[in-house]
Amino acid sequence: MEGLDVRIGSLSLKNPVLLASGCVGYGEEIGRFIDLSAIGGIVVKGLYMKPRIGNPPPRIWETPSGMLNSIGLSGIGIHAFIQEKLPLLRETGATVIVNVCGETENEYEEVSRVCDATDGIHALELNISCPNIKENGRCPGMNRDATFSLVSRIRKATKKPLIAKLSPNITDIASIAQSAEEAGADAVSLINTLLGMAIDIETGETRTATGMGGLSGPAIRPVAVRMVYQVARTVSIPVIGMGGISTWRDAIEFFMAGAGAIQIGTTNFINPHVSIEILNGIQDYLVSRRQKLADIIGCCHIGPRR
Amino acid sequence: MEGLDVRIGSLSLKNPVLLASGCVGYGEEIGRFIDLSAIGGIVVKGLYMKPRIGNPPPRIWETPSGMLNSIGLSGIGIHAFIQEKLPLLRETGATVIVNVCGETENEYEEVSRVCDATDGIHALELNISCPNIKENGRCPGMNRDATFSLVSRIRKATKKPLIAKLSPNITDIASIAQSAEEAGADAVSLINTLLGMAIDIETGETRTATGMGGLSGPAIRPVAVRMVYQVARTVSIPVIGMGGISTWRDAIEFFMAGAGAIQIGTTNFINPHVSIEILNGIQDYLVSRRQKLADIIGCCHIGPRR
Amino acid sequence: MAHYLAARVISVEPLKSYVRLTLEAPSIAAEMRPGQFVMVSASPEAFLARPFSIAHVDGDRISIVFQAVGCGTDWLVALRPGNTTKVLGPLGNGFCLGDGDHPVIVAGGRGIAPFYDLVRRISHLSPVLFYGGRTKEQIVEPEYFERFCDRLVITTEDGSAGRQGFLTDPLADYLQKNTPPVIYGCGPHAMLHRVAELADGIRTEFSMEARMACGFGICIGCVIPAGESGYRRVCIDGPIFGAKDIRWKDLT
Amino acid sequence: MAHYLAARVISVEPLKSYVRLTLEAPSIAAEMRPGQFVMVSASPEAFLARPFSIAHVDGDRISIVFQAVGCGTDWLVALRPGNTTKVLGPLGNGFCLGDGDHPVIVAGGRGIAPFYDLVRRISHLSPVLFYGGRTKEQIVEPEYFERFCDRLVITTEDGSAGRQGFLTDPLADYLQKNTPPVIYGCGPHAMLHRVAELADGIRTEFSMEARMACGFGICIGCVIPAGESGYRRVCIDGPIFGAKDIRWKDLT
Ligand SMILES: Cc1cc2nc3c(=O)[nH]c(=O)nc-3n(C[C@H](O)[C@H](O)[C@H](O)COP(=O)(O)OP(=O)(O)OC[C@H]3O[C@@H](n4cnc5c(N)ncnc54)[C@H](O)[C@@H]3O)c2cc1C
Ligand SMILES: Cc1cc2nc3c(=O)[nH]c(=O)nc-3n(C[C@H](O)[C@H](O)[C@H](O)COP(=O)(O)OP(=O)(O)OC[C@H]3O[C@@H](n4cnc5c(N)ncnc54)[C@H](O)[C@@H]3O)c2cc1C
Ligand SMILES: Cc1cc2nc3c(=O)[nH]c(=O)nc-3n(C[C@H](O)[C@H](O)[C@H](O)COP(=O)(O)O)c2cc1C
Ligand SMILES: Cc1cc2nc3c(=O)[nH]c(=O)nc-3n(C[C@H](O)[C@H](O)[C@H](O)COP(=O)(O)O)c2cc1C
Ligand code: FES
Ligand code: FES
Repeated sequence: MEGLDVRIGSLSLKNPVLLASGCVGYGEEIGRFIDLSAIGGIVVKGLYMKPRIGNPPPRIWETPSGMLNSIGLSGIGIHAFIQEKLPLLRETGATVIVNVCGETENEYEEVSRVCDATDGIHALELNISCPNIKENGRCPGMNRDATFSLVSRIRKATKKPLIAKLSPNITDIASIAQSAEEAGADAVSLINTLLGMAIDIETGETRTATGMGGLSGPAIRPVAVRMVYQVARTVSIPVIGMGGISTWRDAIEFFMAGAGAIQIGTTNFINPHVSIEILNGIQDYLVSRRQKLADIIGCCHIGPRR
Repeated sequence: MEGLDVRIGSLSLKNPVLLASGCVGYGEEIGRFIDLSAIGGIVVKGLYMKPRIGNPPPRIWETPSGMLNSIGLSGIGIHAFIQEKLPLLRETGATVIVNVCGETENEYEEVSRVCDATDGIHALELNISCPNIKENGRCPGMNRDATFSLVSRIRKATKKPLIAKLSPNITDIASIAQSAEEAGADAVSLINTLLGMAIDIETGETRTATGMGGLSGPAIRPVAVRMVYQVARTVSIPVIGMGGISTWRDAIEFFMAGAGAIQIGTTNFINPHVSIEILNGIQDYLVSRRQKLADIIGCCHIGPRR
Repeated sequence: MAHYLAARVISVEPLKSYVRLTLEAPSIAAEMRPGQFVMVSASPEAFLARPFSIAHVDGDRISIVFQAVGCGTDWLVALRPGNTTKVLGPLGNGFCLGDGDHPVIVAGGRGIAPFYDLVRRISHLSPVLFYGGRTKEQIVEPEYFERFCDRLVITTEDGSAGRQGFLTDPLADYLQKNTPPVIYGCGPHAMLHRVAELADGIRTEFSMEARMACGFGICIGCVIPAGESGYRRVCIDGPIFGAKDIRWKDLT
Repeated sequence: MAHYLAARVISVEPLKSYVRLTLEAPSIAAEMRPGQFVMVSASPEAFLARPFSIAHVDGDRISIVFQAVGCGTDWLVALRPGNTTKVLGPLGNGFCLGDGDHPVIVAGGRGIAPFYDLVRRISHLSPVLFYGGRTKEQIVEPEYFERFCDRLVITTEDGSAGRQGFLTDPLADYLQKNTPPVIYGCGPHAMLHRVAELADGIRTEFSMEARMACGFGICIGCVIPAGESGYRRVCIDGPIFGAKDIRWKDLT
């Protein structure tokens, strides 16, 4: 279908449906269910320089209409990714976005430089928002200055499209988005998981080994839609929305709130075909209303029209 | 049952189960279903000096395992409450807590002084966190200084137990709780609703007339448990926990996270008897484990015990 | 007094465009007045309960007649005898039963629901029922209503049953020649608004709708613009309102 | 290849402490190997799907044998023929079928599930099954297993069926006198750990459990400590592991 393509900086996505980081590994397993070249792109699991074993189990817990995870950015490291996984991904024809992580600004920059130098990596999503790291769940994305400083530095390290992925665990997400824009990000993506916790009342143990975990799934969707709305009214770069999208209807809500593209995370766990189903649903909706994607982005209206 | 009583400043609650503000009106209608003297207390709907008609409809929308509301602190005003509703409430023998609101610090203070001077109002819960007011959902509870200044002022206006009700729409809830404690609050209660939004994809209209609304119900429980945990580790005054409690098991989670008492909100809408059922469940749990409430408060443990 | 109970499903019957769900709910059946409603816990997927007018009462049983329009009602349709569902009720003020002859009843589509019980109870007053739908699929069980009414005027927009057009047309004719003691109404708000204009001076008892969270007055979510200014709760101040209490222009 | 489909419920049968759910899932039935599992979408209330070993395959049908322990399994018990539920599978590596005689199978409680299909497929090798439970209510269909096994040793903790005690006692005796080509195991991790100690040198194929979100490798949520260091995903690197690959002391 025409009119579904989306621009993120110099990158053109063939459609606005992306797979969210951490919810589709490096594409291998999900690629057995869907044609990765049919969707807008895949954001691979967060990568540091080195491999990381991640947090001890238990790592997941189901919650009402959602789940907590404490995977802890387990991953194979950027070099192993490029050697072992990227070739397979390139064969599928997928648009590949690397979710860039770092324990220090230096590490973020190193990973970014490697990505910048590697063919077949189309864009970088800077994970300034992973809530599972130490320090009571803190991350650079909780602070305007830290965001500005990190994004500016990475902006200098790569010419590839740069997306800043924002944390929802903050008072004013629009101001963080603004910092990212001022620092040169080509787009912002949101939301990462909400910090949450659950406790086993038989033992008193937290349900994830690290105590806190990241809450995702439909439970958080109203918060995500609200934040996308607030950010889209504030910045002029594209906004990539996510958080609890499980049907094409949910996707339309995000577009109306102001998202130019969306990512599907947790729902892939339950239905590996869901991203394709959502893409088809978006197309049918637009066709039936004779609209283009651009017509509905940000079209929402506060309260009933009289 | 013994060992269930809870102290909040000079006030002794007979048990730790309270009804949350905005979810039980002024007690009249819920009082037809349950004996209000059997539970720890009732926090009435937020009150300003003057009556307020509240926001236009639609005011509510269902979300996955939760709901959005945009009631807009509709209410009869503190004087009408005292004349028309309080006498009935006093007859029931309920412990009555007024949720104090204000558009300005002055108004908060005025309402507090009236409460202070009125017999039958046992404590004040200062609503520094209502997210439905204008300004993009902002409230005093989003800022340390505003919290300190408001709580200090109200502290001078009343000798009655003073509870500060915190907003979850912030980066660091523990630091806000700390400000409230430093300013003299006898307890903190949390969480108020998360800011959320939903959009009708047929019309583009937001599902509540004001655009944003407050998200409550089981969907937000993991966020609430996490915040109670963070706050309880930081302050030494009692923490009153709430957010999506729908069974006694949920209540135990909050106690283990560090809450000394709990409030039941949205679940009253679905089952008007639920607060009594939860109270009974807590009692049975403690009896079966031969524990007192105090034994489990804050007993949770990060990750599996080895 | 309202009761909250786990009600056993007795039957689920298709009624053209609608479905009748019959539940065993003795305490609700015993106390219910026409025009009152129940909150039915729709499904684990639907978080809040859903409001439905009580249509029939028969011994220990109550029925609701509803249209499947979303996840909650879809789930109700899939219930089977032996399942249970939570029910809260009876709720709301209910109709005031007058004593004048030939009261008029105006029902649009699924707005027929509360009148099943009403016509039975006021049949001695020889009510006149104006019953409209889009097609004949929305006109359910006319024979039932004929039994209890003096006259039954049916309209459909496509003419597939009764007179073609809106029910407000024959109603307008009728009101030119007759002055009923009261007009009972239930249906889309736009229809009720038009009936309110026609009613002019006649006492009205309209059943209003709003999205509800609790159904018994504690959430203040179900308000409609009513009175001089401000709002009233449909669930407890209503659902039955006099037309002149509603600020129709402010209704969304 | 794994398939995701809406499977029709054929039957739900109580099996003492457990329940057998039979589903029509042709593509899964056609490709499944013993030891593989399916993710079953449990209910609208349970957000994630739940993993269950595939017990039987029969034509187009698969069965799972499970214990009701929470909201998801409770919902599965309440399913009725004609309902449908989403199923994803077959998943996981499955058992390696060896070719030596008298392979040993060790099943604790509901750990019997994956062996329904295995014993049928390796009956020509005359397997020896050690089957333990807390009470006789946990020992289901011994006659079925007798048909396919050379020997069936049953133990219960309360002595209500077979020998009283833990199944590791007769197993220890057996392994003193025999050296089977392989030990297949499924059951509580504590039991498997003990079996691992007894196995010493014998090849093992243990079916491990972990909480799962996806069941096919993409969430990295279902890890257990395995190998020299680090973790392995139970759903895709397993669920069948050699005992010596597991770091038993790090298992929680
Ligand atoms: C007092 C009262 C009595 C009612 N009696 C009947 C009855 O006898 N028969 C009947 O078929 N329906 C009746 N309704 C409407 C019924 O409550 C809704 O159709 C039902 O809640 C829809 O639930 P759902 O989960 O299937 O739809 P949802 O998925 O929740 O929504 C589907 C559509 O229905 C609308 N809707 C949701 N809730 C309501 C509501 N409370 N009122 C109006 N529209 C709503 C939504 O905005 C949406 O457009 C009554 C409503 C009220 C307030
Ligand atoms: C590969 C694999 C195969 C399995 N095969 C079977 C089988 O054939 N028969 C059977 O009865 N069960 C089997 N299980 C366990 C089964 O998945 C759980 O009993 C089920 O998920 C519980 O769901 P629930 O919603 O009823 O319980 P919940 O309400 O989710 O939880 C109830 C209790 O079960 C525990 N639990 C939840 N999920 C799992 C899990 N994935 N593994 C272990 N414990 C869990 C919880 O910690 C909790 O204590 C298998 C698990 C795995 C990983
Ligand atoms: C198991 C899991 C792992 C995740 N890992 C990452 C990650 O590595 N990097 C990242 O930026 N976001 C990660 N996320 C967040 C998701 O990309 C997404 O922002 C979030 O889950 C909200 O979307 P959803 O509700 O559709 O899942 C992870 C989420 C889950 C559930
Ligand atoms: C309809 C509604 C109205 C509310 N009104 C108030 C209010 O007036 N004052 C207040 O402090 N909190 C108010 N709240 C917030 C609740 O007291 C509670 O903090 C929140 O809903 C989380 O708890 P729950 O998930 O148990 O409902 C309201 C919540 C709801 C759902
Ligand atoms: S539905 Fe809650 S007040 Fe009417
Ligand atoms: S359950 Fe998701 S990786 Fe195993």
